Amino acid sequence: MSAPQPTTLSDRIQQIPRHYVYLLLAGVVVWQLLFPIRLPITPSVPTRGVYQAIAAVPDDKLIVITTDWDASTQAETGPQTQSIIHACFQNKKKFVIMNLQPPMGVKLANDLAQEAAKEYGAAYGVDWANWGYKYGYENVLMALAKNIPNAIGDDFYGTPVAELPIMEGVTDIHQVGLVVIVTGLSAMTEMWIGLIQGPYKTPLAAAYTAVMAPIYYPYLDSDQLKGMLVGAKGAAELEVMVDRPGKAVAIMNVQSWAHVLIVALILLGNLGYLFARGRTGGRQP
Amino acid sequence: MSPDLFILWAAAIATLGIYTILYRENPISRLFEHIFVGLSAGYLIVATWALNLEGKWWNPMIHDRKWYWIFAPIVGALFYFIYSRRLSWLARLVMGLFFGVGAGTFFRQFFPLFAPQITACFKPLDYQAGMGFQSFLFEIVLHHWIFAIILFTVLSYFFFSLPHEGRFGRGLGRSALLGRWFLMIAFGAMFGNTVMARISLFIGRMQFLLQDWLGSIIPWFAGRGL
Amino acid sequence: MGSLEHANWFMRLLFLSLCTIIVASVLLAQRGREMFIRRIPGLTAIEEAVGRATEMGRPIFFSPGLDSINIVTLQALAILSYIVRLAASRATRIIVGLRSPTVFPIAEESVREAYDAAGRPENFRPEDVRFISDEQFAYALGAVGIMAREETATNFLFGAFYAESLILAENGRALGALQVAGCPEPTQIPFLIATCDYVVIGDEYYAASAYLTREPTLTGSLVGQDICKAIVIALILLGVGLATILAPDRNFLLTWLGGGG
Amino acid sequence: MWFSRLLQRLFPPAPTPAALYLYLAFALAGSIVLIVALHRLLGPRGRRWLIVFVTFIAGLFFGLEYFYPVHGDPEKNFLTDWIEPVSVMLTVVGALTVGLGIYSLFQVHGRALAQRRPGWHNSLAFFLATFAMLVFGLWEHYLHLPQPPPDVLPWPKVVYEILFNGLFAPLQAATFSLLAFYIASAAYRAFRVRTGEATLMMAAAFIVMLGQVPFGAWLTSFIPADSPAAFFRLEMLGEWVLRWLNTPAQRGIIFGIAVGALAMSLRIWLSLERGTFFSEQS
Repeated sequence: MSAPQPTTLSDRIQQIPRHYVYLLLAGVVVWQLLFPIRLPITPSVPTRGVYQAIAAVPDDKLIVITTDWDASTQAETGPQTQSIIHACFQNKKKFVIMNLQPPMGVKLANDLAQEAAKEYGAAYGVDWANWGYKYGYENVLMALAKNIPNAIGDDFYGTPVAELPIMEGVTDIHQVGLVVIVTGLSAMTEMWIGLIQGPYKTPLAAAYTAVMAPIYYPYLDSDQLKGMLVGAKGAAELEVMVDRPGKAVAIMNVQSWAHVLIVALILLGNLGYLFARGRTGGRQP
Repeated sequence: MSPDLFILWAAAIATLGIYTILYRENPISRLFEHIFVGLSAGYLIVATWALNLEGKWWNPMIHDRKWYWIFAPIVGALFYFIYSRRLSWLARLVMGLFFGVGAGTFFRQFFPLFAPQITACFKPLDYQAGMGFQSFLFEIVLHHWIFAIILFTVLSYFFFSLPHEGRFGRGLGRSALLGRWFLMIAFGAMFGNTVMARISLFIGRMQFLLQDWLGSIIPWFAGRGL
Repeated sequence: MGSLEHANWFMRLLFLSLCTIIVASVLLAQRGREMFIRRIPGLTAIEEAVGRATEMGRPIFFSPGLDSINIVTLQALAILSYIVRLAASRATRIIVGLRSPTVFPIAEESVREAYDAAGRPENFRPEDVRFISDEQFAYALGAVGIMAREETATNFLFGAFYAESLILAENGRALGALQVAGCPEPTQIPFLIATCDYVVIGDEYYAASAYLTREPTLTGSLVGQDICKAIVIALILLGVGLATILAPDRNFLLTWLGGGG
Repeated sequence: MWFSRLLQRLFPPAPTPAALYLYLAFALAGSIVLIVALHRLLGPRGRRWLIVFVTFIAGLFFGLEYFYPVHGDPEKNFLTDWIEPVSVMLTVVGALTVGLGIYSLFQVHGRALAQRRPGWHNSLAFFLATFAMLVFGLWEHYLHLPQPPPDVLPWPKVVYEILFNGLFAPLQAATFSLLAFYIASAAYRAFRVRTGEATLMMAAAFIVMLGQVPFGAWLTSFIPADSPAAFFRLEMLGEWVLRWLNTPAQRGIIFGIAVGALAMSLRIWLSLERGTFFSEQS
């Protein structure tokens, strides 16, 4: 239903036509995609938890990154995995990639790890390895806890993992210093907590899509998760911490600006409303 | 022959065509609306056959020779009697069947849907052994007490057969008013929580338009904004 | 007893008592017991909204949501049936846009029925009950197209809506229609509040047919629902009390309801 | 599974393809005879009772399977094995209504085209899109391409790819992304301090919105993260609002809905929803 034609300034900023709002939003997004002006990114407590958990792993222990994601959540989980890998390399921690579901995840993560390894001059099989996709959910975890070389068998390239230098002295879950779950699937966390973190007290950290993250805050409170990356925001924060601002930072930067715009519009509308109300003595004009 | 270039251009034009509706409903958006509705109608038929009927009905009936599957389409055909005044009661018969299924399905879902929601409300309200004052304040008061207060005031808002005046009613009325306020807070929170997801969708589309499509014409765009 | 795949004895007992209470209050109401219902503003507005379309001589658009045949949709069709009767008696045209093919014949049949009940069977136009698309966003665009091309004066959105709710309601608003919406699930309510003139929230949605028709069966059912809600509240109070005084693994109510473990 | 054994016993599969068609013809003829007989024999009262009865039985079947005592491992009762085949049967029955929906679309657009109503070319576009997707969709389905697909795709597959990935999917994504604009303008318009309720809504939306982006976290980053006041950092406050203010309110709504839907289900099941569905039965 059409409002009366605005005349005063306070009316005008109360009734910005919707087309202007649309144009402003599109303008901000395009502008920030093409010529980004970085707004500050401050790592949140859950994100710092992930970084600290990685840094705290003793040098003789392995970090296991399970990359249970595929193309459908890649926008969030891809940058998450990438920055976690950077955090491992920078802290000179040995890590392995594996996954339980979907098979694609371990391939996508392998590409990311290879790219990063080149940068740090790290060698496959020595500084990092890829255990590959392992079918069997709970059964894999239970077997892994007791005897890793047996449970894993061959790596991503078909080499028996026992022959990799990185696996020297690695027999069971006690040589694993941290498990990082990167996933867009529910139930993975419950499985790791129930079968690994609970019985063996192996530290656990996780990275989730923004949609599923809220379910897992309680695990953070109870310290069952040392840290957590929440969607693209968590990925962006970790990218900043490892000094590799990438895709997630770019997206979160646009998000920040879009949110600033919406907040500013709301404030403007209210300002106009309050001015107009002051003028008419508290009554709605 | 690779379809990639056609896909790129078709997708870009379709996206821009839809965005014209932001100005107002117009001949271009109307054309794409009809194409979209048409494609989805065609796809509905294909999917109904290829993902549903072929495997669940046709193959068992013809290849496994389970001839009793013929009864399913006969029952389904009763729906078509809505177009006849005299025979429409047969359509109502099969509709009645689906009404019953709808009700029965809800009976089945009642506990799986709601029991976990009920048990998730069972949160202790007292001082737990071994917690300091600070964690009592944060974990119990700011979390569990507030949770309980909001839950009960909101529930009181949804009583319809009790008046909000009179001796008992005034108390209920106040609680219901408080419940309404809490509802508004929750709605605001849900609104705020959705903004980011919706902006993401648009960022995704703009990345496609700027980098993939414009970038294929003017390489400069392909290198911008990651 | 930790599973929810089938009911346990406690659930059977609880379910049976809830059903008995509702059916009993329906029967009591049918015997003529007077029942009180408080005012629900969003539902009172329905008549005003139909009136607006009549005055302007323009049609009404109604969407029963996106779900296939389930309880939410059946309630939407019940509200539709009431609105059609109201509109038919004032010779106002109403267009229904559907997403589920299975709901389509049922909607068509109940609209025809409502025209009959209003004594205007000749005004029923079969092409005004339209299947639009089963694809969520094609449906949204198609529905917006109908609002724009038919210049609807009033839009009713009652049923299960998802992300597309804002596409429907924001465009309807921009086109100048009066909008009344109702959705039981809370997730889309904030957007409907921001874009519609009246919104029916949560349980009010299921109170609608009783409130509108004042049929004794339905008002009785509403009173029964209130008693059931009181039982649910009592159950939660008991659960919270037990959680406060007992250790979680000894909270028997938790176990009875399939939780814990 | 004794259910399928029973079906085999009652309705044995046809022994040969030729016999199959004979069986089908008999079943079809028998059903038609049954329907005609029902139509002739039942008066208005009888028809009404039959509908009420069918509704009741359908609801009872699905409800009883959940509530009837179960035994064994996996747990089941005398109805459990029927649930899956009956559900499949109902899916097939329901799928038949697609024809009605398509008929409705063709009717509206066919009329616009035949009468050259304004915008008839849109209806033409509708028909072209429908038939293109139908033809190439089915064609693609019956090509049975190997996995992974060959480097050179057959042309019907190429057309299908363009229709699906070049038009259908982008139209879907573009329409979905319109929501970014609508949510921005709805926020601007609705969040005014006009009433107490609107103010509360706005405050909650503000906190949650800002708590989610780095900019919001930066605004309150001066509060030390390990002090008790860290609660007031926007990202913490936002999470608290979502988890401890939003969740209980949503639960309150959901419990109301649960009972409301239960009452509606009962009324539908027992055909008590008078004055709504098909009351004026002829």
